[in-house]
Amino acid sequence: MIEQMLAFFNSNYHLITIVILSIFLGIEVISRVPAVLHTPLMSGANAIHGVVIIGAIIVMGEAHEGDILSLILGFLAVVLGTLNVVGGFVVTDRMLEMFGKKKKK
Amino acid sequence: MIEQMLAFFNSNYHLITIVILSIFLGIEVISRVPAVLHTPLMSGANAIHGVVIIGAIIVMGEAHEGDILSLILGFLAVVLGTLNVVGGFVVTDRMLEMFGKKKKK
Amino acid sequence: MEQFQELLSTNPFLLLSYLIGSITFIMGLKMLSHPDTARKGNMIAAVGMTLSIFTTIFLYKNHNGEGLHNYGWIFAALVIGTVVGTMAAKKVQMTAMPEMVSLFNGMGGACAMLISLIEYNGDLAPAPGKLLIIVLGMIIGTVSFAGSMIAWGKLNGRIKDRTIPGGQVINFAIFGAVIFLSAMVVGGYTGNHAVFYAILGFAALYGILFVMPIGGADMPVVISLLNSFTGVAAAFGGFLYNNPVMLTGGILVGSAGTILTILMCKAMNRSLMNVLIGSFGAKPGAAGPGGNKEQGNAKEISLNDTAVLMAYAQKVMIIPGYGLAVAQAQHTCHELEKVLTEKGVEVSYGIHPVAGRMPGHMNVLLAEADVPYEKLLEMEDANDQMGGVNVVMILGANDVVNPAAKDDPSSPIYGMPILEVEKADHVIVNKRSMKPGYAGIENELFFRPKTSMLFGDAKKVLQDLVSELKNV
Amino acid sequence: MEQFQELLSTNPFLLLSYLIGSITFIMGLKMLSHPDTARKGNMIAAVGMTLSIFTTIFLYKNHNGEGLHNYGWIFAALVIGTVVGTMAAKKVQMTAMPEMVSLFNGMGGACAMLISLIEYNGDLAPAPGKLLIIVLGMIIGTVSFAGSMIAWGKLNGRIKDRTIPGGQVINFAIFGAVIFLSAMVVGGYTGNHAVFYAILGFAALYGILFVMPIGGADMPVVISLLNSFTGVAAAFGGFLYNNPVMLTGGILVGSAGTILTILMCKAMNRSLMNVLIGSFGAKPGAAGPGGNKEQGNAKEISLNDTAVLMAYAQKVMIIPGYGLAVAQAQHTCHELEKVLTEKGVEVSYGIHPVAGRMPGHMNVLLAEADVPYEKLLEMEDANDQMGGVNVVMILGANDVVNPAAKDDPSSPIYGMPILEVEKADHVIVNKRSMKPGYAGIENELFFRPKTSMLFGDAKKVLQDLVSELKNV
Ligand SMILES: NC(=O)c1ccc[n+]([C@@H]2O[C@H](COP(=O)([O-])OP(=O)(O)OC[C@H]3O[C@@H](n4cnc5c(N)ncnc54)[C@H](OP(=O)(O)O)[C@@H]3O)[C@@H](O)[C@H]2O)c1
Ligand SMILES: NC(=O)c1ccc[n+]([C@@H]2O[C@H](COP(=O)([O-])OP(=O)(O)OC[C@H]3O[C@@H](n4cnc5c(N)ncnc54)[C@H](OP(=O)(O)O)[C@@H]3O)[C@@H](O)[C@H]2O)c1
Repeated sequence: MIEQMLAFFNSNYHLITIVILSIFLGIEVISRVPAVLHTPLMSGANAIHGVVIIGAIIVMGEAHEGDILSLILGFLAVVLGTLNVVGGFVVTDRMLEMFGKKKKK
Repeated sequence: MIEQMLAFFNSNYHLITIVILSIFLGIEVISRVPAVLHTPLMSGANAIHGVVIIGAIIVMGEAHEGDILSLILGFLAVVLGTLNVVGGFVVTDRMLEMFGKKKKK
Repeated sequence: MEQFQELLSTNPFLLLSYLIGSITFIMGLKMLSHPDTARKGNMIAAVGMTLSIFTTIFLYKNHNGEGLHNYGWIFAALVIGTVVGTMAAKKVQMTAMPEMVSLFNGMGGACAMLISLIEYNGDLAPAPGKLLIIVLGMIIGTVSFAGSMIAWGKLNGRIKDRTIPGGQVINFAIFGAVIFLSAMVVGGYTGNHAVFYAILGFAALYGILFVMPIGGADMPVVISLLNSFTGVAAAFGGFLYNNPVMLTGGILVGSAGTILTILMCKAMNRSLMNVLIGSFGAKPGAAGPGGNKEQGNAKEISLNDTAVLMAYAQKVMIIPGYGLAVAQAQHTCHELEKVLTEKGVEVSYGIHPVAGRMPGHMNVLLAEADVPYEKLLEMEDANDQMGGVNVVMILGANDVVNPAAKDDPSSPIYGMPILEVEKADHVIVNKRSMKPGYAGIENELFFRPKTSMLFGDAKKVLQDLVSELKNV
Repeated sequence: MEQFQELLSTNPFLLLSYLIGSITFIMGLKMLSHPDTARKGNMIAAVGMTLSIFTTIFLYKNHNGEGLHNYGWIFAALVIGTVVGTMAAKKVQMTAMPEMVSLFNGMGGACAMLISLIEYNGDLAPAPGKLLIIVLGMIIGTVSFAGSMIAWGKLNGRIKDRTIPGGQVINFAIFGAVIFLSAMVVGGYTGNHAVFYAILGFAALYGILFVMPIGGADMPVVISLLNSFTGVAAAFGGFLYNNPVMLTGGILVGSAGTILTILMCKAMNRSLMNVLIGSFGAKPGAAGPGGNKEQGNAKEISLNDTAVLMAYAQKVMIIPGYGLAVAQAQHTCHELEKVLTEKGVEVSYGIHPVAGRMPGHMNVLLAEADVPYEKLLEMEDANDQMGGVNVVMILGANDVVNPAAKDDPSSPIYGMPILEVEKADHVIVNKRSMKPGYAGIENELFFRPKTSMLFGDAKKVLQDLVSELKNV
């Protein structure tokens, strides 16, 4: 078990480094957000994790013609992922449009 | 030329990602430093780039017994790298000790 | 496990577009956290996302050098998602936006869940490392999906808050079951597919029971937390396909989302634990009785007197709160402001950052009624100007003007910054009863000498006030 | 180029220690930028570094599975470096610390340079990618080394500022030569080793000529810039050995150092370009004559009058500046403070963040003289308290009290925050002449009605003042 974990660690070392750097970066980058922007920031971040759609596209695009189950599930996954991405960005933009008016200071 | 560059990009892709994340992180992490800490921060950062000593150790440790030039240059490199690391951290600590007195607020 | 080591593709342009995608996500999040650049930040992230999606479709090749197929299905799905997503996002009312975010977040979670399902079906004997990632991605995606749906239902009122007796214990047991079954599957102790689907079922149940007891008013915090869950689920997808943009995007949202959740709690002076265990938000009923404990006599004021007082004031400040949103009285409030302005009264709004039930709620609410933004004062500015104000009109706000936050170290909201209305000459409070607000605690302000109460539903009272004022 | 793809080692513990090393560097830098955690941050980074070094020595294995040898040499070098480095760092005077930092930075640059040299010698036909990295690492390391040595020489006065006519053009030409020769070597157009060494020579020359014309007072900025160069050089080493801790450590310093350089320039209200081209710092001579242009009459005050004024004041604020450091009068200054305190005068120091020639210079200087830290006021606090001060005593400060920074938009220092001494009742300025300070510009303050000049070397004047005061 431990051996497997170490092997996993080794073979994914660079990815793990990327994960750790990204964690720090995620924290640093938003740590001074004012309270008014909490909702749009949440919404914008929500749209960004829609990047999971790329996985859905790959799954869908690699499914065999005959594999109806995969095709249907993959189709659903792409639709849902697109909803997340597109809806997320659009709704964030609308929020910020409203808030934006308040800005000028 | 361009082909070589693309190949290089491909084979070092994860490292390049790490570089880019580190660039952002370096910027974010220190961007609110107050002016009084400029000198110690510079000095601490100076100690950190002494990590180059690891390269020197590897070079030195892999040099062939007979390769006097490499041994001498490697030896010099390790000495200089150690100076950078040790001197850097110690001098930073001394600076901060002085400044530290000023802190309490 | 060797496939993890390989690069996901050898096409440098695809890799480059992923790198650009990651950079736009970082910049997008950074810009989203500054008021001046937020909108641009959102755009930039959207551009990076679009780029990553299209390069994936056209440039991705698997280990055998084959590109993607099923283009018809893919584009059909993209078009459907885009059309529905855009319409939903465009049509939604400002006040229903947190619901919408929750819904979209659930979609992302479901997408991650489906990917894991398909991968599990497609590869009947995956390496343990890959299986671990598939299982973890599915669990987190499912929890996020199920939880988001409950949060959505709560926010639009379809699902009521209910505390199940012993809920914590049940949740804990389910969580244990999920872990145990996953260890069995990943460790290779069972090859039975039913166990895998049992994990799915338990994870869904966990998501539901996790969100169920939390007070509806705490949903923004919960959504933010589930949002970071979905980020982590996306990152597992990144591991699965060795895909750097999924990885960085997912992790960035995972960590930024966690910090944001904590910041949100801080802004309302609560801890995350507090929110999750539901220590004060969850029991509006329990807090009710406190309202009957009289601490002196609250002074009432008549509509007529209020109208006179306001008409002859030089400066009036309106403090909107959750009650104004509940009463949907923002338009009537704007009306009042216009009538007063015509009479030569200088009117401004004092906006507390966590008034209402989502951050920025009041900004959004008043923007909807076309209140000019120069009139909205942020808390600090409002407090600075409070000294010169003759009449403060509090419309359905309670906690955000509670002096206990400043004076009473034993109060649960002690330390939260508030609007210091007592610096003004007169304070008029409109609410329907003496009941407490969100935090479920008494408000001394109502008994202070400067304060007069004007009971009634905010919309009704404002309408009457406006017609009164026209007669003054 | 294949060797780049491989992991540097298959020992997971070594990899883990590198990951921990990278994390300590990130945390270290973060903590170094907050006053309360700075010292701990430095420690943490040092611990991570130590860990990385020792795991490398014991766990590193090359592609053939061989560990390192030559342990005797390695440890001898480590011990020598540690002893010398510690001693130098412990013995150095506070005021000579920037010199020391420059020296250590140069050592790092030289180390990077040597690594490239050895790698070049060891591998006579490296792949172009590897060769590129070797050459780039060498160039940057060499520039950093040579530049740091010059900066060091300037700071300790061994090297005088001198502008070479047409220097910019020569520098540019050398830079071109470096690029051209590197392209030849890396592109494989020449296999002549002499060309490689020519690059080395030109890079050293470039480093020297780059720093030479920059004013000695600007050296902290230059050192910070060279510091970030060395970081980049270390990162090239990271590429060369596919070593993640060298990579992240180097790049973090490279980017943090660049931002720090810019922040430093901002703090003294200059642009980096401005410093590098030396637009005002470089010509103390040129600025001199400006001092003769009288704009009215500066009022002088006698030592005796100064003593009386101070002795009968309630509050005195001392504003130290570069001149106090030059005169090494910090101990006498502390003396003055003690005498005044004995007489019942309340004494404080107003510390401008960029007074002197390095950030925090005044803090360090006064700490050396054991001035109790409660008496040091940061600029904002000092300005807040200025209103109640009877006598402000300016000791060798000039630019940091120049009202042009606030009043005169055409002034080169316009916008820099200053100590607003004119809010006090009396201002006494001690300096040796009417000559301008670092920025080379007039100071209106000296001609203002509240101001009196007390000419003379700071140490001498303070000594006399102390004995005068003992007689009052
Ligand atoms: N903004 C956020 O992100 C967020 C998220 C979650 C929680 N919170 C919390 O929510 C609270 C917000 O403070 P707040 O002052 O805005 O609201 P509040 O403290 O919740 O008080 C709202 C008041 O409005 C009154 N009200 C309800 N319906 C009304 C109607 N139709 N007409 C007139 N009055 C009505 C209620 O009193 P009656 O019942 O007597 O009428 C209640 O006391 C804070 O404690 C904050 O921490 C904020
Ligand atoms: N702190 C940093 O990091 C840093 C780094 C680089 C540059 N700078 C710049 O340096 C300046 C610092 O301002 P500052 O007000 O401290 O210094 P300043 O503007 O350079 O003025 C120092 C004054 O001290 C006087 N002086 C010199 N030797 C003296 C002696 N022995 N006894 C008495 N007086 C003496 C000089 O006048 P006389 O010749 O007439 O005596 C001179 O006008 C700012 O412009 C800042 O931007 C700061």
